[in-house]
Parts: sequence; structure tokens; C-alpha cells
Amino acid sequence: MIEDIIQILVLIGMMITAYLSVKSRDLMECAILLGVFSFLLSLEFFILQAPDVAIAEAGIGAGLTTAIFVMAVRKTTRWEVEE
Amino acid sequence: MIFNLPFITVIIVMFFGFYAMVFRRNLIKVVIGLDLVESAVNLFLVSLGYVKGGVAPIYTSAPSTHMVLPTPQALTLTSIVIGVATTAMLLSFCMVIYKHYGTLDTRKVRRLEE
Amino acid sequence: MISIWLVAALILMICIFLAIARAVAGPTLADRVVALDTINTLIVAIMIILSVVYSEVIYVDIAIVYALLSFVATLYMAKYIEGGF
Amino acid sequence: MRNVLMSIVFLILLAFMLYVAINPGDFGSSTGEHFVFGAPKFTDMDNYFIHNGQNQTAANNIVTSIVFDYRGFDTLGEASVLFTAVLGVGVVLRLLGGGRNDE
Amino acid sequence: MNPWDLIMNNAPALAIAIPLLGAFVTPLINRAGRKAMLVWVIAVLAFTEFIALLLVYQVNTYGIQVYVFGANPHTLTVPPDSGGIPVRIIFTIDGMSAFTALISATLGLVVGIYSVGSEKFQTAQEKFFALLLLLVVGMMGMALTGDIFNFFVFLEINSLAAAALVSYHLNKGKAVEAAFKYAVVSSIGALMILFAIAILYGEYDALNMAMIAQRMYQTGFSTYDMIAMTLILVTLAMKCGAVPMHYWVPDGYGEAPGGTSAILVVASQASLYGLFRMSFTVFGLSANTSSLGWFMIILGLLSMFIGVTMAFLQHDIKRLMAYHAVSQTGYMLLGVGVGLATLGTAAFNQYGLYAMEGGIFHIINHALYKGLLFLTAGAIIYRVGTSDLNKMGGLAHSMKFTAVFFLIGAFAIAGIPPFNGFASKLMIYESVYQLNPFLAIVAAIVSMLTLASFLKVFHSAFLGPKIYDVKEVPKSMLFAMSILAFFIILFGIFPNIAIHYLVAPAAHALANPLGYITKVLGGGA
Amino acid sequence: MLADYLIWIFIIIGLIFNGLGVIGLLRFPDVYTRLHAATKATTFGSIFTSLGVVTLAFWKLYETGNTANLVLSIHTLIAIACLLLTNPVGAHAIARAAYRSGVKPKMAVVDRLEEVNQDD
Amino acid sequence: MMSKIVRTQANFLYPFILIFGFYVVAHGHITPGGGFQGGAVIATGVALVAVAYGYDTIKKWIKKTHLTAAEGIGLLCFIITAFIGLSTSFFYNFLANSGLIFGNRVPYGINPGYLNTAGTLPIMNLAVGIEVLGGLSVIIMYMMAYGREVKQ
Repeated sequence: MIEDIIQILVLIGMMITAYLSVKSRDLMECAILLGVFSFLLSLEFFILQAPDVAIAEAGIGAGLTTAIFVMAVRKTTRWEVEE
Repeated sequence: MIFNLPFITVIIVMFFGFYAMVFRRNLIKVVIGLDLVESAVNLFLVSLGYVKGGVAPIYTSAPSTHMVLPTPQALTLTSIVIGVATTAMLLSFCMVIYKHYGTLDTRKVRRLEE
Repeated sequence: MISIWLVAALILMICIFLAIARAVAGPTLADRVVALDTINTLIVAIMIILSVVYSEVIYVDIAIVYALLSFVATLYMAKYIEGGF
Repeated sequence: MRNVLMSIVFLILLAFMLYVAINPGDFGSSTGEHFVFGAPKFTDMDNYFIHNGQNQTAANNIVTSIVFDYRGFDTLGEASVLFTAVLGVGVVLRLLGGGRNDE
Repeated sequence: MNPWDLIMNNAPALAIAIPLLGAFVTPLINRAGRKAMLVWVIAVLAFTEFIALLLVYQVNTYGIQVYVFGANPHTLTVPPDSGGIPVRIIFTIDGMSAFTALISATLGLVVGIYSVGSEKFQTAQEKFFALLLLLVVGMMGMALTGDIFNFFVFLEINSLAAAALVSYHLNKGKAVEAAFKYAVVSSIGALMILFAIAILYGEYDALNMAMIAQRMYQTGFSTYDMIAMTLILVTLAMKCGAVPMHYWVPDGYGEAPGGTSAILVVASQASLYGLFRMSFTVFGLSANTSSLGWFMIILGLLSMFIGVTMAFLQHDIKRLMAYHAVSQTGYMLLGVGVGLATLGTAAFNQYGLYAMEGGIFHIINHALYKGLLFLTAGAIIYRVGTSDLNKMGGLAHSMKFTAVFFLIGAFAIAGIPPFNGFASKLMIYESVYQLNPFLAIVAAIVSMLTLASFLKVFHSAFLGPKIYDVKEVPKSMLFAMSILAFFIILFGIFPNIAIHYLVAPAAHALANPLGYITKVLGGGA
Repeated sequence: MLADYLIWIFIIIGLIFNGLGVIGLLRFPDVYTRLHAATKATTFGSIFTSLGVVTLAFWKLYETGNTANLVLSIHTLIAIACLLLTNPVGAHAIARAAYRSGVKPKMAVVDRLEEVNQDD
Repeated sequence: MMSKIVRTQANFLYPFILIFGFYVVAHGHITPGGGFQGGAVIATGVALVAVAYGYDTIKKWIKKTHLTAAEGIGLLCFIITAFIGLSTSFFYNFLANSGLIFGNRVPYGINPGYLNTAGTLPIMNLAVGIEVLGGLSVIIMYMMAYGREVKQ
């Protein structure tokens, strides 16, 4: 029962962060929210009994992809719509 | 109903991704949308293999056969690595495009190309 | 005995939601990064607790990987704020 | 105008897919209750892996034995996808700071 | 075990493994110098071509070949203790697979030879050639595999390698923008295919194409199959450049370096192969093949007509050829679509099979002459430095061989008799006319428009006063073009060679999904 | 039964600190105070919940002698060490970055760092 | 280059991440993890050092060519391991249950690491680990390097 509630909360958090990361105009905010999305996805994999995938998602999705996004935003522009 | 929530999440996240890819004009936003779609597909695969009350497919304690299905997890591993490869390549494209055009807006890029 | 762990995980999950609120609302970038950092810590705690719930020893490895790697993401964010690279 | 049209198409698709996700139909009818979803009418391939994976490949982790043994060729392909991406990044970023200055 | 037996037994695996090994070694071997790297790459491509020929020989001699990765022995598709299911990755090579693999390997070899000359002054050449090898791997893998997830992986290799190749000449960001578009389209398509694979997996717990087809036939065609089929077919139609989803084609082909556009044509034909394979083998038993066939026919008609109309508006030589590629893809879809629409009826033996043979023959013809045309376009750009038709002129004075090759290609694409385009187009007209005369009329009109368009190009690029004082292109490029020209004339004069050894086995293999399933699963179905 | 009480105490301490930290994150006025509340308190709280796990593992090891619990406790201790090592440094990096990027403390009256920098 | 605290911490943490990454790689067939995950962990360690010291310092220590070479060599090991089984079939696990090196059976249950098991799997894990380490690190390095000359 409580497990289900935890899982539901994780999923709702994923939906919220996905929506906000699409909606926001600040690409850094998008990157951060995408990071949060990735963390929650990793937790969801953990709950779904997939430890291999959870490690991969934690390492690649949460660590490296965020870093790559931050670097790409650094080398380009921070705001989605200029002027 | 409540056990379908992973699948509803998959659909909703996937459509957010599509929304970002189709309606947003920033190239990095497109990549973000792609990332979201890919995460949604990964979640779909993993939750497809979930067995209620099952344990991870690793023989640690007594030989239990009540395990979650292992194949989707293997496929998801492949898919995750492919996803990070694609993301890295697309972002490097973005960097080069910004270098040459000074903008990431797709419409402006197209206009500058003429 | 199991239920206390689950309740603890639930409460931590609610805490994560509050932190997400800060990550969304935060006026400056630094606020969001602080929220991200907090979420990392809380998720590590949840993972450790859940590995007790599932009574799978090896799941703690994920928490370790997580604690190590989310730090790197935080550092990249901080370096961005600082104006580095 | 185009945006409105696209939005409508999107919403219809979303509604359809949500309907499918909420009502799995015969997707899980036969063996039902202990699967969250899916409940493949067939589970024989996964059962084969679970029962024989440890004997045949001598690895405790069935996922690893699938990734590197039963479907090892996929892994080779995936590694070459990563290789391709690295080559692609190298090709694209080769002019500024990427190639000549360091090598 | 002597080496010859080893090669004979493991030919399907070697067809993938050798170019892959070559690609991995290429950046390392570049340390020993450019010459060594080039020799290595050409040797690997030649060996791949040899293996592809061997595969065609094996299929024609011994029937459908299977190769199971990691099994003992390598033909053991179904382990005895598994209860009749294939558990490992299986390569299944029938006529159509071998046909596509042969085209991929041939064009790979030709473009490899061509690029030795045309990319002489670029930096990071070892990356270019490694990517070329990987692209060949992707196409061969898509053609040979019998496993649906493996298909996805090779599709992904194909897309990423093609995108990286498109961006190779950075060209003030234009090429990179085209590559970005191509990569996004391919990735989203691949993700949709993965989604469809997940649905199919969730329903049938199988990843082998034959197994999925058999189980789908047993349990009936459900809504989920419908969703999966739509996703897969639409995506593959997008990847091969059929009309409603063709917007990436001109950018991608137009910005690709030198002769690489030629191999991109084959890359999209590998997607076309995937489209045929999925619709015939996987869904062909259960779904309504008639409506699927009409779907293909309509796509084909739209592609033919809109492609050739758009081509008239272009003044960039490569973009123009790219639109013609869209238009020619329509012929293949039309021919095979007629076959699919009549599959299982009496009309199939009457003219359906003939139409399919025409469509499949057109695949190889298109690869040859569109490859030749793109190579000549690359040669022009290599010497002149621009791709704008309005700025060209008088090139026939100095680049005589290129002009001749261009004429051969142009006549072939327009379907003038002594060249190979005529043979396949005639087959398509004759058979399609029996299904519906309107289709044949449209095809004939499109063919004439194509001729007009290419005459315009020839006039503006090669005729007229001498503007540029240029030399003929390097010998390696001429050699590559002459190979293709030779095959165009050969297949034009003796079409029976191609039809007997390549096309007819392919058409029969596609039309007989039960044979495929029986070979993999060993009886039953 | 001592272990049970100990676990309860650890968990409750951990939860209280985590909750307080998150509330501080929500309610405090500027970056530095939020950082102070969030990182310090949640690190402390997470360590305490993890200590509860360690206690449970040791207790089970003592009761059943199953070595799996030893592995659990060791790995949890490693995780605690990771948290202890990474979190303060992350907080330091964020604070420094925020200061350098020009975010001012909201209600501070003295800014010693600025004075020091001016002296240089 | 970040502050001294971060650099010291990176110095301290980097060997730890390295060891942990190799643990994940080497125990891939016993505990969760494997070549990809471990490689990603080690690559993140490289990213940590890179972000702590800045690109100008790090490029003297880690050459991109070395990382590319590591990637190629890892892939070569992987495909050669697959080639050795060719007399039976490509990717044949010729070592499993053979009693040779890596040829033992894993016993059930939690164990401190019976690494001498699972046939070619540990070799492939290691090869893929090296490959992923090289590939992801070199992506990070390329992206950090890009566009630096313009700013100065």
C-alpha cells in the first residue's frame, strides 16, 4: 500500500518535472529539471526492481547527461528566445 | 487502474517530449524533448517486465524463480547508452550551429541559410 | 517493523516534492541548484531505506553510485553559475 | 493555424494513447493478476533465461548474461553506436579546439 | 578447420564483423600514415563485397541461411530444452537480404574508392573512413538481421553514422544544420520503432521476427499490433524518404560531402528493405495486405509526382538530384505495393509477382544510376567549388569523362532503352497497367518529366561556353564512376543476369513468408 | 529489543532533520540561508536514517549470523562516507559560485569577503 | 579552475570513484552493474577532475588521443573475444563451464565475489568498460575544448 503511494508520488513528480522542463524558457532551468527528472526516473527503476538499469540511469542520465547539457548551454546561449 | 500509472506516465511524458520537439523552436529544446521521449520509452520497457512481488533477476539469496523479466532490462541498458550517444552528438551539432549562426532559433537559422 | 521504513520513505518522498517546489520557484539559478543538491541527498536516503524494505543487499550499490555521481552534476552547475569553463 | 491543427492532432493522439494505457484490454487478460501490466500471454523466453541462464553462462546476474551472452551481438552494436557518436562529435568539433591544437 | 570452411560457415557473421573490426582499427592505424589507412579501408571494403557475393551465392545455392550468434552449432535456431522458441539473435538471410547486402557492399566499395580522391584535402580523414565503414555495417546489419531489436540497433548505427557523414564538410554550419535535422528525424523514428518493439515484445514475449509473425498469426491481429505496425511502417517510410515525410531528404543529400550522397541513397534503401521486410514477413500473414499494399501504392504515387515537381524548382544540383531520389523511391514503392496488394490472390501470379520483380529490380538500378549521378555531382563540385546550377556552364569542354558518365546516368534514370532504368520501368509499367491503368500513366508521365529535368541540368552544367578552366577529376574518382557505369550498361543490355541471380530470388523470398518462418522455427507455423 | 528502540530513535531524528531542512529550503529568504538549511540539515538527517539501517544490519547479523547483513552494513557505511564527503563540498561550490555571480545576501549587514577582496 | 577545497576533494574522491568503478565493472556478473555502468562511473570521475581543475590544466594530464586509443582498444578486445569463439559461432561463450580460467560455476547466494566464473563475460565486461570510459570521457573533453580559443 505505502509502496504504491511512494511509486505514485515518484511518477507524479516525473510528470511535473517533465512538464516544467518543457515549459520553461530558461534553458539552465530546463537542464536542472531534466536532472531532477532523471533522478526520479532512476528511483522509479529502483522501485521496479531493475538495479542494473537504475545504476546506468544514475550514472549516465543523472551524471553525464546533465554535465553535457550544462556545457552545451554554456557554449551556446542560456535563454530560449533571444531579444 | 492504479497499476497503469507507469503507462499513463509514459504516454504523458512522451507527449511532452513531442510537444517540445514540434512546437518549440529552440534546438536545445528539441534535444530535451528527444531525451524525454527516450526516457519515456525506457520506462515503458522496464515497467513492461515488472512482475508484482518479483525480485531483481540476480541470484543472490536462495534460488527464487519469482523474478521480474530480465529481457526488457537488457534492452533498456542498450537503449540508455544509445540515448546518451545521440544526445551528445546532437548537442555538439547545436554548439557548432550556434557558432556559425549566432542563434539557436530554428526559424532564424533557416532564414540565415537562404 | 517493515512499515516504519516505508513510512520514512514516504515522508522523504514528500520532502522531495517540497524541494521540487523550490527548484521550480527559485528566483535565481543558485536556488535551483541548492534544491537539486537537496533532492540528491534525499534520494540517496530513500534508496538506502528501500533496499532494506526489499531486503536486497546489493541495492545499496546504486545509492553509492548515486551519491558519488550527483555530486559531479552539482559541480558542473556551480561552475556554470560561476561563469567558468 | 498550423499550430492549432497540430495541437488538435496531438490531443486526439494523446487521448487515444491514454485510453489504451488505461484500458489494457486483452493485453493482460490471460494470466493477469500478478503482473502490473503487459502480462504477456507468453513468458517462455524470459522463463528460459531465468531458469537456464545461471547454468549456461555461470553468471549470477541474469541481465548481464543476457546482455553479454544471449544478446551479445546487440551489445556489440551498441558499443559501435557509442563509437560512432564519438567519431561524430570529433568530426563536428574538429576545427575549434577539437583537433589540431592538441594532437 | 581450414580458413575457407571457416569463412563459408561464418559468412553472415563476418559480413558484419569484418567491416566493424575495420572501423575500430581505422583510427588506430592512421598513426602509421594516411596511405596505410586508405589501403586498410579499401581492403576491408573489398573483403566485405566478397562476403556479400558469397552470401548471394549461398542463398541461391542452398536456400535460406540462418546464423545463430553464440549457439553451438551455429545453425541451432531453437535450443532443444527451450520448448520451441528461439532465444538468441538469429541472422536470417533470404534472397532479399542478400540482395540488399550486396547493394550496400558494392556502393560502399565504390564510394570508398571515390572518396580517396575527393576527400584528399580534408582533415580528420580517418574519422570519415571509419564512419563510412560503420555506415556499411549499419546497412548490412539491417539487411541481414532477423531480430527486431537488432534491427533497431543497426538502424541507430546507420542514422548516426549518416548524420555524422552529412556534417563532415562543415560548410559554414549549413551541413551541420542539415545533419542536425537528419539526426533528429532519425532518432525520433528509431525511438518510435523501439516503442513498437516494446509493444510487440510485451504482447508476444519474442524478439525474433519469425516468432512474432507466427504468434501474431496464432492469436489474431489485435489493436496493439495495429499501433505497432503503424509506428513501424510510418517511421520506415519516413526514413526512406517517401513524400509526406520527405523534408529531410534534400538537406541531407544536398549537404553530404562528395560521393557520400550516393551511399546515403543506399542507406535509405536499407530502410526501404526494412519496410518491405516488416510488411511482408512480420505483418504479412495477419494484417490486411490489400490495404497495406494500397497504402504503399499511394505513398509511391505521391512520392513520384511531388518529388519530380519539386525537382523542377531547384537550382542546386545536389538538391535537385535529391528530389529525384524521392521520386524514384516512388517507383519501388509502387511496384512492391502492387505485389503486396495482390498477395494471396490469383492476380498475384498473373502480374503481382512481375510488379514486385520490377520494383525490386528498380532498387538496384536506382542505387547504381543515382549513385553515379551523385558521384558526378560530387566531381563537379570538387572541381568547380559551387553547387549552384546557374553558376556552372561549359564543363563538357574540360571534364569529358564526367560529362559522359553524367549522360549515362541521366539516360538511365529517364528510362532510355539501352540503359538499365528502361528494363525495370518497363516491368513496372506493364504489370501495374493491369491493376489500374491510371497508375501506369502517372508513372510514364513522371518518367518523361525526369528526362526533361535532367536534360535541363545537362544543358546548364556541361554545355555552353567555357567558363571554368578546370582539369578532369583524379583517377580514383573516375575509376569509381566507371564501375557504376559499367554495371548500368551491363544490366541495361542483359537484364536477365540481374533478374535471374538477384531479383527473382528476392521477390520470391518476400512473397513467401511461410518459408522464412519455417526455416527459423523448424516446421510448424 | 534495544535495537528496535535505537532504530526508531535514529529514524525519527533523521526524518525530523530532513523535514526541517526542506522547510528551511522553502521558507528562508535567500540563497545562502537556504543552502545552510538544506545541505546541513539533510546531510545530517540522511546520515541518521542510514545509521538506522546500519543498526538494523548489525542487529540481524548478531541474531542470525547471516553475512549478507555485514555486507549491507559495510555498503551503507560507504554510502554515508560518500554523502559526508560530497555534500559539504557541493554546498561550498554552490555558495562560492553564487557569491561570485553577484547574488547578495538579503539581510546581511557586513560582508567580510568583499572587504577582504577589496584589500587585495 | 575551481576553489582549492573542491580541488582537494577531487583529488581525494577521484581514486575512490576509480576503485568503485572498477568494482562495478569487475563484479558485473555477480552484482548489479557491468561494463557500461562501471565505464560511465569512471568517465564521470574524469569529468569530476576536468571540472575541478579546468580544461587548461587537465589537457596536460589526459590526452584525447589516449582516450580515443583506449576506446579503440576496448572495442578491439571485445570483438576479438567474440572472434575467438568463431570456430563454433560468433560470440560463443567458449569459457563457460569449461573449468579453465573464468570457467567455474557461480554458487548460489551472496558471496564475496567469485570472480573466476562466467566464461567470457568478465572479459567482455572489462573490454566494454574500457571502451565506455574512453568514449564518454572523450566526449566530455571535446565539448570542454570547443570554442576556447575564441574567448581568449
